Parts: sequence; C-alpha cells; structure tokens
Amino acid sequence: MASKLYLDPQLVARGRAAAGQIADDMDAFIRQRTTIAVERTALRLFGVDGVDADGVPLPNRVADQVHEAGGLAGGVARWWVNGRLQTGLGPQELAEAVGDGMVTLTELPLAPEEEIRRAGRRWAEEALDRIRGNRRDRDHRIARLGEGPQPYLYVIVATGNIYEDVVQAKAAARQGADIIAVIRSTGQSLLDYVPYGATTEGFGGTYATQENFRIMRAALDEVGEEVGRYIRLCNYCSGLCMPEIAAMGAMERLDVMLNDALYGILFRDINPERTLVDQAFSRMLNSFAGVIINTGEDNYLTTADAVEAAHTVLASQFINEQFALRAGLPEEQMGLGHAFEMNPMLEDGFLYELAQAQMVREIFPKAPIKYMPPTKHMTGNIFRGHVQDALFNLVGVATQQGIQLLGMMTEQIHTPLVHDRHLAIESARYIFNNARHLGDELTFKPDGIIVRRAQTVLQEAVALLERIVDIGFFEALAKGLFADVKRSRQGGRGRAGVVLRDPDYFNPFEERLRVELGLSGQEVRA
Amino acid sequence: MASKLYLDPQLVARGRAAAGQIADDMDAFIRQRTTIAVERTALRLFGVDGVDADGVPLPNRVADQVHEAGGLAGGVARWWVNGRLQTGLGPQELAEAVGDGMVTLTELPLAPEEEIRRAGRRWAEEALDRIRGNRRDRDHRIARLGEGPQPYLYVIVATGNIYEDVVQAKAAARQGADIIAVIRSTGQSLLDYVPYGATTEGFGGTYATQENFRIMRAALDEVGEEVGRYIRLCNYCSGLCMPEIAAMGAMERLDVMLNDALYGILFRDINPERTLVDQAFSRMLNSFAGVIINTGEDNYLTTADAVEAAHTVLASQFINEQFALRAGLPEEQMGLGHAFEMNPMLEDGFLYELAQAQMVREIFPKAPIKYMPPTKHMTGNIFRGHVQDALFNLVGVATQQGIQLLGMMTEQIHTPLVHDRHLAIESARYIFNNARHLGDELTFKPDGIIVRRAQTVLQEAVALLERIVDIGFFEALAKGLFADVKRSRQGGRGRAGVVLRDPDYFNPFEERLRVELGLSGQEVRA
Amino acid sequence: MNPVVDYRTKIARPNLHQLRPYGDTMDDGKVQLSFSLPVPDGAEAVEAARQLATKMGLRDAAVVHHEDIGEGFSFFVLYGNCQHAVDYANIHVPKVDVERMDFYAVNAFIRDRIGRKVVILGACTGTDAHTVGIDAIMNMKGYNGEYGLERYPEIDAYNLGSQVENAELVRKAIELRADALLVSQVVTQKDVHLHNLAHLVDLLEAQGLRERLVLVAGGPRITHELALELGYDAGFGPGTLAPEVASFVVQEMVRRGLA
Amino acid sequence: MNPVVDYRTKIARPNLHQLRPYGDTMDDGKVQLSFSLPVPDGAEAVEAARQLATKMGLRDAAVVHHEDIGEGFSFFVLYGNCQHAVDYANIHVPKVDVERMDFYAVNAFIRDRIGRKVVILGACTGTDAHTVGIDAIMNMKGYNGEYGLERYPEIDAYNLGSQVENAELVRKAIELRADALLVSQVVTQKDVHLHNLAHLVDLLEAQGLRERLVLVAGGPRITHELALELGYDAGFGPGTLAPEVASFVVQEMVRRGLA
Ligand code: B12
Ligand code: B12
Ligand SMILES: Cc1ncc(COP(=O)(O)O)c(C=O)c1O
Ligand SMILES: Cc1ncc(COP(=O)(O)O)c(C=O)c1O
Repeated sequence: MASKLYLDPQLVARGRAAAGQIADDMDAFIRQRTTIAVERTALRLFGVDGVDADGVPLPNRVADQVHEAGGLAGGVARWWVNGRLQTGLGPQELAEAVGDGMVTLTELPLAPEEEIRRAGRRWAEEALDRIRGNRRDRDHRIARLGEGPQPYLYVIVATGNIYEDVVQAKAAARQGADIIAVIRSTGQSLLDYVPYGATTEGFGGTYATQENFRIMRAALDEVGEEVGRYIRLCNYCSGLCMPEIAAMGAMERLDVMLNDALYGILFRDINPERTLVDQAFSRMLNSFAGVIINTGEDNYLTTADAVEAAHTVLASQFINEQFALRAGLPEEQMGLGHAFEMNPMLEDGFLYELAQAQMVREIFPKAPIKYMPPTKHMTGNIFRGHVQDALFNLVGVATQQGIQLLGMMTEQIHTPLVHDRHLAIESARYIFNNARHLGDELTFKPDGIIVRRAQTVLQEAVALLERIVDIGFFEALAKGLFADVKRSRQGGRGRAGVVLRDPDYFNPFEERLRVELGLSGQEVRA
Repeated sequence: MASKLYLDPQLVARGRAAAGQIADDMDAFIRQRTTIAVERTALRLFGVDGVDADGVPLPNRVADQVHEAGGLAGGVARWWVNGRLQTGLGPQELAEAVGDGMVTLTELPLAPEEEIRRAGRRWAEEALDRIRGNRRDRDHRIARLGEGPQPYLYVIVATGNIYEDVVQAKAAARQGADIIAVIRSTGQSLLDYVPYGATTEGFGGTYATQENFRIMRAALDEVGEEVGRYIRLCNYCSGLCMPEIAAMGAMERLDVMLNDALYGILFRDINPERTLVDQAFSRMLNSFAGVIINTGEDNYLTTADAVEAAHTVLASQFINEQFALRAGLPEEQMGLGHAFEMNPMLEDGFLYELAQAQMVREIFPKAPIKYMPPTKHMTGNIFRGHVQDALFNLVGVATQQGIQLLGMMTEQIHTPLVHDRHLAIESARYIFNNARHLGDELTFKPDGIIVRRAQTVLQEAVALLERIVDIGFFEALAKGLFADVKRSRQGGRGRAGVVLRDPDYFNPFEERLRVELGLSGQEVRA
Repeated sequence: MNPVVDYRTKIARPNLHQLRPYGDTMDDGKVQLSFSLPVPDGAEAVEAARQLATKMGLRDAAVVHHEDIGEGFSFFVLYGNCQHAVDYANIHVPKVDVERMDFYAVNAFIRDRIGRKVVILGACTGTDAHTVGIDAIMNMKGYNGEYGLERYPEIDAYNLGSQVENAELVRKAIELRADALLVSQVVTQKDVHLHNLAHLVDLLEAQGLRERLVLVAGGPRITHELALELGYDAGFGPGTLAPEVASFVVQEMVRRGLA
Repeated sequence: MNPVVDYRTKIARPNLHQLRPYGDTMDDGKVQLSFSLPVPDGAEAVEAARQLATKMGLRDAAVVHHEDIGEGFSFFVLYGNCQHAVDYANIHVPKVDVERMDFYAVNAFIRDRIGRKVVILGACTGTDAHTVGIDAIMNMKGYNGEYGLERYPEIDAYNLGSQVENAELVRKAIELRADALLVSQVVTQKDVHLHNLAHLVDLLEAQGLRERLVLVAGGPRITHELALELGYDAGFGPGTLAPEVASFVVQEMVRRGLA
C-alpha cells in the first residue's frame, strides 16, 4: 500500500539499519551475560515453584544458593539437573530440600557433563511442550470462538484483589473487551522475587503471581465461551523478575505481556545491564509462547512533551523492533507502544496525533501496534476527559491500530470503577463501528500539516538513531535522550544480579529456543 | 475550490433550476396574497405596540378591526395612515383608541390616495431607518469587538424565565458561546398574537416578546463588551406570527432568526398558504436587517430516518435557498439547516455524516450553514451522548460549517442546565481548536463510501426536486415527501388569516424593501 | 500444580437488604456527582460542595474537579462513598401485569373475547407537539419492527396527532365511542405533563366517562407507577411497542367488563 | 418605547446561608448522579437507585438511564433536586497563609532574612513512582513556565526521585542537614498515601527532628487542610508552582525561628 504520508522508504530503511546496529551491539553484550532472574526462570521452567516457611519463593532459594556459591556463571541448570540426578528427588522435593538447607547443590558430586546436558535438555523439552500445548490450545480456542476485530479493546483491572479483578474482568468481557490486563501492585517491579499464591491486597493493582494468572485465565476462558469470543489475558513481564513472569505467563497461557527493558530503566530505575539481559530471554519465551509483547514508549510522553519528544518514541520503537527480532519475536507479536498524549489545548493537536499514529502504522505494518490513551492531560473533569478519549478512539480506528488501550474518563482520579470501564468500552465500540472504514477513505494533503509533521518526526528519529549508533546505547540512556530521564549503565536496581557467563554456560531452554526461533547459537565471547 | 466529493456541477445546477422553478411558482402565488400577520407587522413597524385592558396586543386589535370590516385586501396601511391623518393621533394613541372601540378605522373618511401613500411611505422610512441604524450598530460593534471564528458556537437558553435566561446566556457567552438562542415556550408558535412584556413563565422555553428581546439584547451587549466578542442573539420568527417577530427582531437588533415556513407546516400544522406568504415578507425584513436566517431541515430527521431521508434535507435546502433569493436574502445570510441525526449504531455512520456535511458545504459555499446536533438518538446515557456530540463537533469543524448548534449531553432529559451548556461549549472549543485545520487536510477516496454516498444523495435530491416541479409544491407536502409528514394545502392553523390582495394593495414597507433588496415590484395578478 | 481455586467461592456477595453502590469493591458505595453552585469558584466553594456531598451521606467525598463557569457560578465533579443503603429484597414495583400478546394474538383475542372492533384514540395533548412517540404506537409502519395499532384489523385506531387540547380529546372520545385513550406527554418542564394528565382525568370524571374507558399514558418520563398515581390504568415509558399496549388495553377491557 | 428593565434587579440571588446547587433556577438544587448497583438491571433495580437518591436527600429523583453492565451489575444515571443546603457564608477554609513571592523575591528574602543557603529535599515516597509532580517543583526546568527550586541560587535543592522509603528520606535529611522536606504522594488507592505520610511524621518525631524541619506534602489529592491534619506544615494540590512552595518554606522558617 502506498504511504498516505509520502514517507521516504529509504529514510525508514536508514532508521532500521541504525537501530539494527544498536541492537547488534547490545546483543553481543547480552549474549555474554546471564542474571539471577534468568536463572530463576530456568528453575521455574524446570518445575520449581512454591515458597519456603518464610514465604521466600523456592526459585529464589535455589538460585541464591548457587549464586552465593559463585556458581551462576555456568548456569543454574547444570547444578539443578545434577542435583536431581544425584538426589533422585523430584523438582518440588529437591527445591524444598534446598530451601530447608538440607541440600547444597554446588556441593553435590557432579555427574558427567554429557549426562547432565542430556537430562537437562529432556526436562527442558517437557516444559517447552507444555508451552507448545498452551499455544495450540489458544489457536484452537480462537479458531472455534473467534475474536474481536482490530483495534482490540484493551482494558485494565486494578482492584488489588484478584477476586474482585475477576468480577470486573468478566463484566468487561461481556461489555466487549478483547484484552484484559491485570495491573500490578505498585512496587512489584522492584521486588527481586515473584509473590506466591492468590493475593487480595495490592495498591493500584494486583500482584502478578502464577496462581493469580491461573484464576484469571480460567475466568476469562469461561466468559469467553459465554460471549463467543476469545478473551486475551495480559500481564507485565517487566521489572526485576521479567523473564520469570514471562515463563509463568507462557505456562498459564497469557496472551499479551508488557515487556520492555527501557521502561524499567527509565521509570523504575532498574539497572540497564540487568534488564536488557533479562529482556532478551523473556522475549524468546514470549515469542515461543505466541505472546504479543507490548513495549512502553507511550510512557515517555508522560514525562517528556508529546510534541517535542514524538521522535524519541519512534526511535525507541525501531530499537525495540530490532531487539525483538534478535530474540526471535516475529513482527506479528510486536505490540510497539505509542500514545495520544499531546496537550489537548494545542491547536491542530488532533492533526499531529493523526500523523503520528498513521506514521507508526505505516512503518510497522505487520505489528499489532499498541496505542495508549491520553493520561497526562486528563483532569478531574470526567466529561471533558471522556471526549479526549473519544478523539483518541477515532484516531485509533482511522489509522487502524492493533491494540487500543482504552482511556478512562476517571484517569486522573482512580483506577477504573466497573462503570468507568463500561462507559469506555461503550464509547470505543460506538466509534469503532461508526467509523469502521474511515481509514480506507481518508487521504491527506500532500504538503499539509499532517504529512509534514510525520516526515519531520521520521527525520528526527533517524537522526537520533544515528547519533545513538555513534555514542552507544548506554550513553544515550545516560544523556536522558529518552523520556527526559537520565540513567547510568552502572546505576539502578538489580545490578548485583548480573553475571558474566562462563564459556561452558548451560541453559537448555535458551539453547532450544534459539533453535526453534531460528536464532544463531548461544555464543559466549567473554 | 475543487469538490472533494467530485460532485457533478451540472447536477447541482439542475437541482438549483428545479428549485428555482418551484420557488417561482410559489412566488407568483404569494405575491397575490397578504395575511393578517403581515398586516399586523406593518402596524408594528408603524409603531403600534402594547396591549389593551384584556391583554390583547394592539396590533391584533387594529388588524382584526380592519379584517372584520373586510378591509385587509387593500392592506392595513391605507386605513392606518388615513386614521392617523384623520384623527391626528400618534401611533400609540390611535391604536389605543381603536382598541377601546373609540375609533373604527374603516369608517373614517378617506384622505386622497396620494396623500395616504406619501405619509405612509414617510412613516415607513422612519421605521426602516431605525432598522438601518441597528444594522450599522451591529457592524460597528463587530468591527470594534470582533467575533468568534466559524463554526460559531450556538447554544440555547430555555428556562422559561427571561431573567434566568439572561443569567444563563451571560454565563454561556463567558464560556465561549457566539450565538445565544432564546427558545420559545411550547405553544407560542400557535398563538396568533405575540405576547407582551417581560415574561417569567414558559414551558420548555421563554416567550418571544419585544421586551424580552430588549432585555436579552442589552445583557448580551454588556457581556460582549466584557469578553471582547460580539455575541449574537437568536430567536424564532416562525409560527403564526412569523413576520411580526421578524419586525420585532429587526427593531431590537437580533442577529439570527429561525425562519422557515416548512417547519411550521410540517411540525406545527400551520396552514401552508398562510405561512408561505408570511415567510416571504419576514425574509425581506430579515434580509434588510442583516439577520441570518436558520432554516429547519434538520427537523425532518427527527421524524424521518436520517439515512433514508438525507436527500429530502438537501432538496429542501435548495428550495429554501430559492425562496430566500426571491425575498432578497443574500447567500451570506442563509443559515440552511441540516443535522447529525443518524442512528449511532450504524456501521460507518460517521462516514455518511461526513459526506452529508461536506456535500452541503460544497453546494452552498457562501451560506453560514447551520449544523444541528444529534437529538433523536440521544438517550439518558449522558456519557455516551457527550461522545455523540463530540463526533458531531468533529464533523462540524472538518467540514467547515458556519453555525454549530451545540448538542447537550442531557438532550433526552431536560432543557440545558447551566453546566450542561458549559460542558458542551468546552468540548466544542476543545475539538474546534484541536482539529482547526482538519478540513484543509483531508481528502476522500474518489470511489469510496463517502464520495459515493454524497453523490447518491445529490442525485436523489435532484430527482425529488424535479418530481416536485411536476406535481407542484403543495402536492409534495400533501404526499408527505418531507419529514414523512403529510399536510394539505387547505388544512392546518391560520388559513383564515390569508387574504387575496386587491389590485390597489398598499404596503409601503414591502414596496420599499423590494426596491432596497433589488426585487421586482409588488405585482398583483389576481 | 494446585487445582485452580474456584473464584466464585471467594467473591463477596451483595447484601440485598442493605444494597449499596459498587465501584470496585463490594459495598464501597462509590458514587459520582456533579452540580453547580451559584458562588464563584474557590476554596470555600469547593468546601461547600464537599459539605453538600457529605450531607447527602457520602463518606470521604472528594471534589475531583472544580471550575469557574462564569457569572458567579462554579461547577463541580465529586466522588464519594454512599453510606445509605436500600432494602432491595423488599422492593415491589407495580408492573403492567397482563399477558404480552403479539399482533396475531391480540387480533384473535379481540375476535374471540370482545367480538367487535375496539376503538382506540391516541394523542399528544396540551401544547406538546411531539408526535414521534405516539406515532410509534399508532402508525401503520410502527416502530422498531413492530406494526402500530392502525395496522391491527380488529382495532379502529385514530391518531389525533399533537397539540390536542384535553377538551378536544374528550369530545372526540364521545364522538367516536372510544374504548381506550392513549395519551402521550413528552415535555415535562415545570411538571407540565403532570398537570396535563391530571386535568384529563378530571374532565373525564366530570363527564362520567372515566369508568367506561381504558386510560393509558405514555412518554419518556412516564412510569406505570406514576400513571397509576395520576388515575390512569397504565403507564408506558421509553421503548414501548404497540403489542404491549394493545395487550393491556384489550385484557383490561375484558377484566373491567367493558367488552 | 419602555426603558429597558435592569434585569439585575429581577434576578434571584443565592441565599449564602442556605446554599443549594443550581441547575437553571435559583435554589432548584439540581444534581447529577451516577453509580452502579450489584444487582441486575430491571424495574426493582431502578427503584432501588431512585430510593438511594431519595435517601441522599434528592427530591423528585429520576433515573434517566439504566443499563445492564454484565455480571449482575447495573449502571444508573440520575437527576434530582437536592434538599440539603450549606452555610457557605460561614465556611472558613485554612489556607497557606503567606505572602506569595516570585523567584527573585524568594532569593532576596533568603539573603536578607536567613543569610545562608536553605537546604530542601524532595521525594516521592513509599512505592509511589510518580516523579512528574515533585519534578515540577524541584527540577531546573520547572513547570508551566516557572523554574523549579534547583534553579534558585539561594536554595540547595536535592530531588531524591521516587520510590524513596521514609527511613531513607529521614537518613538523607540528617545527612544533608535539611531545612525542609517536600513529600509527594500521587497514588492514593486504599489510602496508601495517608499511611505513608503519617508514617513519615512518626519517624521524624521519633528522631526528634519534626520541630527542626519545615514539612510539606503535595500531590493531586492533597489539600492544605488534609496536610495539617496529618501533622504537616502545609499541603499543596494540583497546579502548584515552585514559587508558592518556596515562599511558604522560607517564611515558615523565619516564623518558626529556624533561620
Ligand atoms: C424529536 C424532538 C422534537 C421534534 C418533534 C417532532 C415530532 N413531530 O414529534 C421537534 C424538533 C419538532 C421538537 C420540538 C420541540 N421540542 Co423536542 N425533542 C425531540 C427529541 C429530540 C426526540 C423525541 C422523540 O421523538 N423520541 C423518540 C420517541 C420514539 O420516543 P418517546 O417519545 O419516548 O416515545 C416512546 C415512549 O416514550 C412511548 N410513548 C410515548 N408516548 C406514548 C404514549 C402512549 C400512550 C404509550 C403507550 C407510549 C408512549 O413509546 C414510544 C416508543 O417507544 C427529544 C430529545 C430526546 N432525545 O428525547 C426532544 C425534547 C423532547 N424536546 C424538548 C423541547 C423542550 C422541545 C421544544 C419545546 C423546544 C422549543 N421550545 O422549541 C419544541 C417544541 C415542541 C412542543 N411544542 O412540544 C425537550 C423537552 C424537555 C422536557 N423534558 O421538558 C426535549 C427532551 C429536548 C430537550 N432536552 O430540551 N422536538
Ligand atoms: C504519568 C503517570 C504515570 C507515569 C509516571 C512517570 C513518572 N516518572 O512520574 C507512569 C506511566 C510510570 C505511571 C505508572 C503508574 N501509575 Co500512574 N499516572 C500518571 C498520570 C497519567 C499523570 C501523573 C502526572 O504526572 N501528573 C502531572 C503532575 C505535574 O501533576 P501532579 O502529580 O498532581 O503534581 C502537581 C501537584 O499535585 C503538586 N505536587 C505534586 N507533588 C508535590 C509535592 C510537593 C511537596 C508539592 C509542594 C507539590 C506537589 O505540584 C505538581 C505541579 O503542579 C496519572 C493520571 C493523571 N492524569 O493524573 C496516573 C496515576 C497517578 N497513576 C496511577 C497508577 C495506579 C499507576 C501505577 C501504579 C499503575 C500500575 N500498577 O502499573 C503505575 C505504577 C506507579 C507507581 N509504582 O507508583 C493512578 C493512581 C490511582 C490512585 N489515585 O491511587 C493514576 C491516577 C491513574 C489511574 N487512574 O489509575 N503513572
Ligand atoms: C512496558 C511496561 N512495563 C511495565 C509497566 C507497569 O509498571 P510496573 O512495573 O509498575 O508493573 C508499564 C506501565 O505502563 C509498561 O508500559
Ligand atoms: C425553523 C424552526 N422554526 C421554529 C422552531 C421552534 O419551534 P416553535 O415553533 O415551537 O418555537 C424550530 C425548532 O427547532 C425550527 O427549526
């Protein structure tokens, strides 16, 4: 399809090339490292779950034990598999034994490497089979039930109590939601462990736990049957437990995952090295599980100005695309984020928003672009807010976005009430239906405000990317090029959990995923 | 400017020609007739005002006296002027004397015709001078204060109490309204007299009285100075007193007047002959006074379906344009009406609305098109309603309408509360500013839904007009071709007030206006 | 793996005897309010708004938006937690309590149980000029896919249109020997509809006609309960379709022995 | 022609001792309400909604919209006329009561009246990660055209960012010998901000520091009144700009003899 914005394909290619270069540089860095979270993830996939008497998750107990003994550089898998071979215990028993201090994995005699690797690969395959099964299950359900048309209606539930969340989520599905995201409690992303079990106490959101995933998945499957539409479940694999949550999601058939190292770096002050390494593995899991990821560029516009910083969003999307490709994630699963965040008082702001949304759509034609509603400029005037959201919805359908995260008129006030969500869905459905084919109909004046705006943003983004190639990605973060937030490579939370891989690093999951996803092998150029 | 809808100019010309034919036929009919209301209007312009002891307006007392004596066919002016000449009384005293039964105009000795005509013309000129003065005053005020950009924000006040209306109107002006319309009480249009004085009791609106006009005019002038913007005042010259109210408006410097015989015929069951004759004279007055008229085609869509009946709106606009031209009203004062009234649940309804609004804009390029908001499909769900109004506002600015009658989210519930209006204005201002140049930017797919829709509506309208040329305008009304409402030429209210003119009919106002407005003389082909 | 907890067993249930609004937690009482005050915006106005909401029984009332709207008025949006509760379990709402028949069944019923044509007059009365509602019930083409009464072979339906004076309606009722009157009222400002509707009952009673007619009111703000209070036999609100009305009229005629 | 009546003499005036909401007529008490009930939509639910509004003191409460919103919930919009009134004339709201100085005046004031740099720490505390609000007050570039405190030559401003534990903030306050602490709280769900803010006061008191500091809270749901209740010296809500805060801090220091 011809560009409605007369975007220069060569310029787009230049942007992509620059982002590819940035991602290649980072990929080389990432491949040399593992993290405590990646290793816990391997344990979870091996079947380690539950908490010890103090409530500490067993994956943490096991990984910490190995880490403290300095054994993480080779991968926890070797120690764990060896432990199982040596003790003959099942995953749960062995983990408990480690938790109780009865077994110290690094002190057990080591089976021959080949034997360990063979057993490790076999057990890994079992875990991956479960994920394959989930993926097939999802495909069958969608084939049988169907799904809503794009833009998907995405809403959040955030009561803090998984059981209230279920009520709200089911109501939302009946009202027409296609994707339900369970927002996490404030602070969870900074926890270096994943809470356990069903939870009913969270602030501004509900803890992401495997049990909560399971409860919500069951509820949404149930309501999906009733409404005759597959309802997607979304959560967040970001923060210090990024890959673990990706694994939990893969195991519980989540469909969408917020997953973006840059978000954690900029908005949670998580150490860049840590979360970039975590991200690579988590994206492989998401890719394999057929999970759509959502990236967090929209958030930049909550701290930086949406008009001035528009190009940083595009630049970051280019980078995120390349990161994703290097983790084997197909374009069809890349929910690149952007947002309708310009000051509503801006003359012709609607035109700029249209330009941005159309530009993103054209540059990433296969990606289920995630479009975020106005948040920063929402006020307590719920009536005006509802209209801001309406314009956002109109741009969404007119530019054929993939995922429309619905704005709530009460955005400035509270996490959504049951009828806030209802009114948001009602409005979006009205507009999407009433303007269904608007995108096919509209063209823009070739030298007009919209076209010129898009071209300028693209130019600026490419210039920024090429500058980042020059100064390096870590330096770009340090300079505050994204979201006006400055983050140093060494700073932030969780850096202690980054470990340089040994040449004999063993992680049968990554090994297998690289094959499955057509990625080149697990090089270690230490 | 090239048509964005690729409308065939020949087809437009055919529509205009057919409408011209219809208007010519009617004009011939109209020129042969006067009405009791036209004659009362002459009296009002001659300075007759006030009520008698029973509260009956003196213009009615005087005109009725002449009518009962069978003297209306020659025009009330002759009797009135003669009465003044014979009695030497001033207008007020003479009217009171007639009211008291002290003087019977038709029984006074008659001065020579030439003398009567001379005096009549002189007094008429004085009245017209006052109107000229108002027009100049308006022009000066606009030149000095400026005015809001188009689309003008038009809101209604309708408390029933002129003093509450003033409060609401001033608040609305401060909030950003450009035009304040004082809605009339239910039932006023069926009164064959104009109520008198300041009124505080109305249902669904406030009585249109000259005193109420004056009170509101003063208040709006005052607030206009404060906000630095000329605030236009609107009322209704429709119903059985159409030309009288036009005269009152001209005398009190109203700026906009709802003025449409078809509305009265279809929605108030007013006799077609009566109101068409009334309309011609009232439009001359409006034209002369520089008043923008608003026509009522929008109302058709409250009874007929907005998709199916779209072409009837266009056909009626063509007719109204020709009627207006025959009353000397320039295009710049033709606020032809249409509306955003399609069922919101319609797929692609937004595209059809866009098509209609753009089409009307292109076909009547100089007219300050009056665009009416959704009303019929507004429900008690004020939140959804506010969004319907938002889409309406977006279409309004994108198609550069002249006058945007703002929708209220409480349309289905009550006449607007002070904050309903505030929120409506706030939303419209937001959207108009945020999408200010959208209309310059958008073009439509040549063979798309929007373009095809507009072309179809135009074709249907032209076909309808040509059919009306064949069957005649009165027959078209009888068949229910407009608004699904059937009205016979003989039926409805007020027919008794229609009088065939004598060959020596004398109306110095019409005479002078025809000259001023460049209209051909006052033929009488009885 | 643990079995999935049945979330249903964990969800709070409403207390139907003490029913409260629900925002996102059972019994939180969450309510949204908006209104204007005839005082200028400012800290005192905000406090006044908060106090008002508190008097209405809202705990933790919060003014989330306040704005000057000109001429000494200010506008507010509030949220709060309503402390009042209602005994939902014991609410009994009077309902039009007849068997709902369709077009065919109504006509058959008239043939079988009444044995003559039923005469029904409809009008929108007083100065009210809204015909769309009464037309929806009366006109051939009907509304929302349901024919209007004019299409019923066993009904003689007369739609008098709008702005019909009550006296005129009564005159027509006598002239046409009406079995039922259908009165529409749409404009409700200053309770004009209540006066109008009550006035008709007075007229009919004065003429000794009330008992011989089925008297029905309808309109967007009419409820069955309100209609009963005003001395009507039934009231119908938004979304009414002709068959419901016809079903009521014919069954009421039989019940009252007017057949 | 009559002289134009001065409409001002005819307009109803609000009774400031009995202030009521205004819709379109003085004292009509018009109020809009919306809420959900945890029962399915239907006549009984509508009646329950109406009764609730009546209990809130609304006369002629009318349910203008009701809708099923799934899972046994129904949603309502109502209008009614509030019978409650408030004594607006006697409302006294505590306000941050200092002279509002600009950038230059604040710096001059510090030089003249304090004679040394004023040390101010800002943070968004607890698990709250919203920095935009505190940045608006602290950062160089400021907000809405007003520089932040970092730009003030006479102020040593330290912005600790977000998700700062109270204990950490107190530690920093001691280390940097802070004159004032600016605490931002944005997330308010389940009153987390109240707990957080109160906890800081407890910590400061336990350390004997409270009296030696100017303690200021801010955020979208913070009012001066609330801040005073929680034991702070002042509270600032939406739209606050740096000069207001700086004006308060420096004058409060002088008033309390902390200079
Ligand atoms: C269409 C319309 C008009 C049209 C009417 C055309 C016509 N021939 O009817 C026109 C443009 C002429 C008009 C004019 C006015 N209107 Co008007 N109009 C409306 C509007 C937009 C829709 C009403 C409608 O047609 N609804 C659709 C029908 C199908 O619904 P319904 O009437 O509720 O009928 C259903 C049921 O209630 C029931 N029903 C109704 N009657 C009966 C009777 C019986 C016996 C039974 C069994 C059932 C039944 O069955 C119907 C089908 O389900 C409403 C706003 C709105 N969205 O509701 C305003 C509205 C009703 N109008 C209003 C007003 C004030 C006026 C004017 C007075 C304004 C003015 N001063 O100029 C004028 C004058 C009218 C007058 N003298 O009465 C106000 C009334 C405010 C109030 N509550 O008092 C409204 C609410 C708009 C507003 N917010 O200001 N109007
Ligand atoms: C931007 C934003 C974010 C950004 C924050 C980026 C950043 N670095 O700050 C991101 C995207 C990261 C974010 C995340 C979350 N957010 Co948030 N976010 C917002 C949003 C859209 C705008 C807030 C804002 O920046 N306002 C602009 C500033 C300038 O205004 P302000 O904070 O009021 O500050 C002014 C005054 O209050 C005052 N002030 C403020 N602090 C102080 C301090 C002092 C001392 C003084 C004197 C004055 C002062 O001065 C400032 C300038 O005038 C609001 C919604 C909204 N529109 O308000 C939601 C909102 C605050 N977020 C919310 C939530 C729940 C979250 C999450 C918890 C969601 C989740 N589970 O993922 C997360 C996690 C955050 C966490 N752990 O705390 C909720 C809070 C609900 C509640 N009332 O409890 C809101 C209201 C959205 C909603 N409806 O759900 N968020
Ligand atoms: C990419 C991404 N990850 C995570 C989150 C959620 O943040 P938290 O870390 O508080 O769960 C967001 C918030 O919008 C996000 O955009
Ligand atoms: C052209 C026209 N005239 C008059 C009116 C007002 O009607 P009434 O006759 O009730 O004043 C309208 C209503 O919208 C209208 O469109």
